[in-house]
Amino acid sequence: MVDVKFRSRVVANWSTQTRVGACIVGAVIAAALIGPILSPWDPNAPDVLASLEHPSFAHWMGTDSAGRDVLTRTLVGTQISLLAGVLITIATVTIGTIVGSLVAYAGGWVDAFLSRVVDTAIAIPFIVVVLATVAILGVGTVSVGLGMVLVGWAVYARLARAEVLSLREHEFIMATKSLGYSPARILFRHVIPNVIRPSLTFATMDVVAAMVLLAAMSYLGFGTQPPVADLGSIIAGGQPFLLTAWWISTLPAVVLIALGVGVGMIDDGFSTGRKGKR
Amino acid sequence: MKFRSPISIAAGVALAVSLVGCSTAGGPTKPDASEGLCTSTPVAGGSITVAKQTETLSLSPYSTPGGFGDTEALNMIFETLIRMDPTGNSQDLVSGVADTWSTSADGLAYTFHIRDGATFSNGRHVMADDVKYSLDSWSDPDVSQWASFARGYDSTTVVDDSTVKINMTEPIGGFLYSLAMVSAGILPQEEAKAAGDSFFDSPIGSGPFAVDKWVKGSSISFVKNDWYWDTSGPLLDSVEFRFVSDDNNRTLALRSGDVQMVDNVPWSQVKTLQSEASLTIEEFAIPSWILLSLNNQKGPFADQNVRQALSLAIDREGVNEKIYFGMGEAPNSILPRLRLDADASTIAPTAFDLNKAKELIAASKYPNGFEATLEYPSGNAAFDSLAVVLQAYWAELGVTIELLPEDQGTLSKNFTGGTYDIMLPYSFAASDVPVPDEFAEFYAVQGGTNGFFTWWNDPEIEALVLDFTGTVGDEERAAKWPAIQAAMLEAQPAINVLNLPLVNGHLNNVCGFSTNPIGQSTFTTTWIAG
Amino acid sequence: MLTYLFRRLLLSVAQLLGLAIVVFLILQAVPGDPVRIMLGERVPAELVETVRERLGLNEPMLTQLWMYLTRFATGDLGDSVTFGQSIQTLVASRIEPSAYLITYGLILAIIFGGVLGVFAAIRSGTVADFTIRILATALLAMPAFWVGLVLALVFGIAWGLFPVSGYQPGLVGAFRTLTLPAIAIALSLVAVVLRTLRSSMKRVLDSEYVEAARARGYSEGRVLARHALRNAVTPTISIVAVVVGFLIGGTAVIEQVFSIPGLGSLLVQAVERRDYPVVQAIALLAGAVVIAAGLVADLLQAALDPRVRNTISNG
Amino acid sequence: MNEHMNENQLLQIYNLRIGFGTKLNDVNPIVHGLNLSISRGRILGLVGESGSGKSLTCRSVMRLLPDGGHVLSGDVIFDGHDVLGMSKSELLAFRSTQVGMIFQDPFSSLNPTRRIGSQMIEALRTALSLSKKDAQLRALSLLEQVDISNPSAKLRMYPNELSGGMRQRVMLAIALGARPSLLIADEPTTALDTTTQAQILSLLRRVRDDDGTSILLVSHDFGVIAEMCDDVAVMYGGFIVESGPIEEVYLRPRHPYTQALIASVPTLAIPERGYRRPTIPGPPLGTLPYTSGCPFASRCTFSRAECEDVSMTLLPVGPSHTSACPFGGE
Repeated sequence: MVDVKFRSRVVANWSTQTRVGACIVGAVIAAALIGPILSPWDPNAPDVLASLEHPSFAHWMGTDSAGRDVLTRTLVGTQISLLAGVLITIATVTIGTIVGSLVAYAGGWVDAFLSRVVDTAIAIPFIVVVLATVAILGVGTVSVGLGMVLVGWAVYARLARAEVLSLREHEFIMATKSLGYSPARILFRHVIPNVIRPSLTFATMDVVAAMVLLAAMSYLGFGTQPPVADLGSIIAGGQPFLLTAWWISTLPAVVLIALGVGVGMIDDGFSTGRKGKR
Repeated sequence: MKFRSPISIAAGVALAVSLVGCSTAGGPTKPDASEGLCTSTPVAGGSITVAKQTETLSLSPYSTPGGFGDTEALNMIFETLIRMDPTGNSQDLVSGVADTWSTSADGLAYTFHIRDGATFSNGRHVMADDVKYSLDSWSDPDVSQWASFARGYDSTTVVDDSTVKINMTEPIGGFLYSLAMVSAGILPQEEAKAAGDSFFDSPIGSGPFAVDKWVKGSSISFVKNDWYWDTSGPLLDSVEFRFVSDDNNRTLALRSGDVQMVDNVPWSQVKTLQSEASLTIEEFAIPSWILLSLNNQKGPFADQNVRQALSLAIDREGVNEKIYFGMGEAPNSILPRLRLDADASTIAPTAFDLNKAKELIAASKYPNGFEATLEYPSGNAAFDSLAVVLQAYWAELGVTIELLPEDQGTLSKNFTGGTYDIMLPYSFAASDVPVPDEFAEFYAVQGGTNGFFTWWNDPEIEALVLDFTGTVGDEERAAKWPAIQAAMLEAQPAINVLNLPLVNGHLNNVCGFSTNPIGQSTFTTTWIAG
Repeated sequence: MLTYLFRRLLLSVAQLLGLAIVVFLILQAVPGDPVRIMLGERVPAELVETVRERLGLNEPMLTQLWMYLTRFATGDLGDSVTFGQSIQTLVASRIEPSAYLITYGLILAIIFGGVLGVFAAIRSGTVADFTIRILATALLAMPAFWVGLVLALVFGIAWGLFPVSGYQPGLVGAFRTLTLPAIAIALSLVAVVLRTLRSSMKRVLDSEYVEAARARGYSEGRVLARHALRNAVTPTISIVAVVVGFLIGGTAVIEQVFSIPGLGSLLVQAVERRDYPVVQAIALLAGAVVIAAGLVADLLQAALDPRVRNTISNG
Repeated sequence: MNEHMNENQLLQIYNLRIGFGTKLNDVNPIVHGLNLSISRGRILGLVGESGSGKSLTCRSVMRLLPDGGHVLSGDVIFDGHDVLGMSKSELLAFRSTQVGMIFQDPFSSLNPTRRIGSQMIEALRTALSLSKKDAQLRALSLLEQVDISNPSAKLRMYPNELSGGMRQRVMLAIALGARPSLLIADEPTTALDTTTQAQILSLLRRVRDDDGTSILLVSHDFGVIAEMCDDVAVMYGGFIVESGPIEEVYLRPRHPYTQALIASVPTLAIPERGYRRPTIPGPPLGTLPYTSGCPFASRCTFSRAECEDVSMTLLPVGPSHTSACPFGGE
């Protein structure tokens, strides 16, 4: 009789992983949306006499240096962070994909020239652009986000271009051409939907990356737009107090990590699922 | 539920277990080890590394883009004719390169005698020609960005090798204090001329220390000037400044023993560090304050009632207690604590009086309040809190504030360009001299800095200030100043939110550390115990 | 191959020129006055004007652009307005820490990301694979300045293994002072390397030539090392090349946390001080490194994969 | 094991069950109690449509089941040795010297980043512990053996510089490197054009004729099988439904599935007007897990109620000819 060996494979069902990931992200979003409504505290109203209070029954996660309730601020910050992360990513993916597809589809000297432009854009250190938008438009999530979009699109353009080049000779594109479709129709109805797929795999993780980058910029003093704050700003704002009032940065950091893990799980599930279908 | 061990929980999310060992917070009563260690006789030798918040960018006394980081390093290297008291015990002037000096009765001439022992770190004696060269450079606007502080300086006459006479175009009351600023430090003429611009890469001065190694961006180290005239100090063989701009990192470096001393202990960590048995936290009273600038060109702030109301509506005690952890002090001036100031019993510190503030607003041209922006440096933890708190206080007056944190470049442009409404222009504001002359002129005298960019204009007070700054005798000056102090406080062109000290921390075995009255560390009496 | 290299180099020069102009234009749009920042607020406006005049900052924009381009062309970077030293000295003094930091961080990321990525690919679908990937994403989501501080607390304070701040030049000093910051950088990069390598490795492990290699009786180690890994690394190389560019300047946060005098923190300082020539110099340097990294990555891929070589010599 | 031993048989597979799954209690059986044997010097064809378990069966001989695949029970005896019980090192030696294998897609079965020569030499040195130089000489002669012209130039080439037929020859050359007694060819010509296909097949036959190598040829194309093989086993749904000498099976197919397969082989004759090549009706294979009875019943033109109870054991229907259909395709 043959002895049958099994590797321990607890997690093989990818859809389960996606589901767990979605649950984490969903729970965070739900808390972010509902929490502030239920909270008795105003996330932005300072109370200097109640600053840096330890977690207590009244303030579950304590108060920050201006006496604001950390939990409520974190929940509101989560809304802003998610919104910012998603918007930034959508903008970069959209711009990048359209430019990249157009460039590749046009071909010839347009491609040759614009590809170099894309390469040059990738070579500009992102921090220069972000610092410039901050200096021009003022400190805040919007400026940092705009700077990130101005830099980020180029990577997606490169990705889309490569994808279109490999698609251009594909039979179904040839077929649409032979049907006499207009180039715009072929591009937007047939090419881009196919191109955007690999970009989306990157994009899901980019939502988290964008939120973390926002946090880094807040640490350098460019991200905070008072009175409301995104997660990163709260973490950065609490960093000077990390040694004395740990609770300010801890919760937003945990939320950010939870979102990262959740999105990562969804992403993994997606990419595996897609691969399976091929 | 209360947590007792803040550090271990701070990192607890990631690595709680490994951190338990580092939470060394002592018991309820902390034995004052430093006193025990430092009571013995000072010993010479040893070295010390200090983590400094501000980087040294330049070692030229005439160009100090690095601000305090530059002047403090320069103060180690160069010595001025007369000095601000290096012990910080008084706001008086003491001898330096010159051991004796005299002022002519009309205030138009000063005579200095160069002390016999005054020697540059290369062993060459300080000559009158060196003094003349240095002061001429200092006062030349093409050479020195500090030339405007040499107002009234006409020329230096070399009387003999060890005597110089400074000739003035007009009497200037604070001139001796200007001479004590490090930008008027004495350079060796020949060496400086021979080396040209490169002289300032490794300058030679007659101060207590000489540059040993300058790793730009990272650290600068000094060795004792063996030729220094004062045989009682310095005691240390060498001092290293390490530039550590991150607040947490600076205190971590101290706690890990990487450095023996840090400057500018972050307010929020003072109490924690005080409770560490191995550390000593010291406060130094320096002319530093939270400068809140009001743009008097703009509608509401042209109204004195509004300006006073804004100041009265600030609960300074609350701000001090909760944001500055009790380290600050409510001011009785729009300027920081300075020499000749009237004390609190003569001029009362501004009290928190919301009702009076509301009355003032009601009596102003803006009884229903107004909208304004508050600009402040981004990335400063205390200011982040202060700004939202001010916003809340002023909301009580019907004033709606929009908060605009900004980077230094934007802040500077809006400040000097006069486009702001209300601004906290500096993370750290301090007077360059311990006397009121500098900022009294900035605010009250037209031209130059436009009322220190408040565009405030009060001819009466201007006349008083000009009279004061033109007065040479100490007693006369002391008689004139308090009235100006009171008048400026009432006019309130700008607001002093709090006077702040300089807070340093060091290991218990670092003894005899002091700063001069404007907060520059002097290491001449510092020694290492045990 | 040589013509390809030549063409790439020529293109790189054009790209750098474009980069120089773009950066110049971006900075022109930024408000703020370097002279005022350098001199401080306590000097009269007339002096500020004089200095502006002397530095040529009052010239029209195109003249300034021309001056700036010709200066760069001759290799003279000029003087920094606000740091009081020549840009050459200033930037040169900050290259070493940054170069060591980025290299060290990348090496750590590649080693850990590589080993874990391959391991996860081999054990794909297992608990180990799952744990590794979740951990990596969690690390990715941790802000570096926060991780840095925790590292400093643990390794610097609690265990006293490494200094928590500052930089010592030279290899030994750099190793001592840069270990913690390099770990902080590597932690966020590990996820990138790991995910890319894992997915390409998985694809390669599923391929027929790996099966064929196994069918020939090669040991599993040989199959991995000689047949799978080499084919799986190409996408990772491209990603690493992009990351290198991101890191220059992107290390600003870590340099700040650990007080390392690198290019990133200099760049942030220079922008705050509106010191355009310094910003331009660093931006161009970073751009040049990105372009060079791209070139090296392409050449490396060509060396590893004959198929890439074909497209290069044909394209 | 010894009860199975048969000196004439090179490879014997007894009651092999293969399943897919990730957990012990959740394994989906794919191959059900399969018996198969290959005599020395003979070519056995394994035919069936995709998903019938052909590839799993021949991979189980090499113990190269893909992730999640498990041998649930059964024995694989090669030349008297129990393959499934081999230690790791025995297994590696077995793979490198006893069996050679070539794959369906010559475009992807050679490592694209290494030269032909280096790949061949690596294989030869692993199998035969040759010196580098000897391995190179052997590689040259192997390439000649598989009709590759200018072999020394080919050794320096990368796979992407060769045509598909060339690559398959190289694969074959590598597989023959250690003169294995069994060659497993898993759909070796599917990806090639007809002319190249014929060349590769004749090469395979020559290998058997010259070296006496047994060949297990897997294909979905009965035409190829009929042309090449001495014996044939027809697989459907994880079962062998019919087996026997090729002339027996081809000329007198007894299982309805075999009949349908043979009917679908194209012929060179020009079809009459209105002729439609017969296709196998019903749902494709593998959409439902196997429960009981004949798996082909739902697609079988002769299906009847009793098909539900068929045990799928092979019943003798002629000389060495067995079929799992008790109704004989009527």
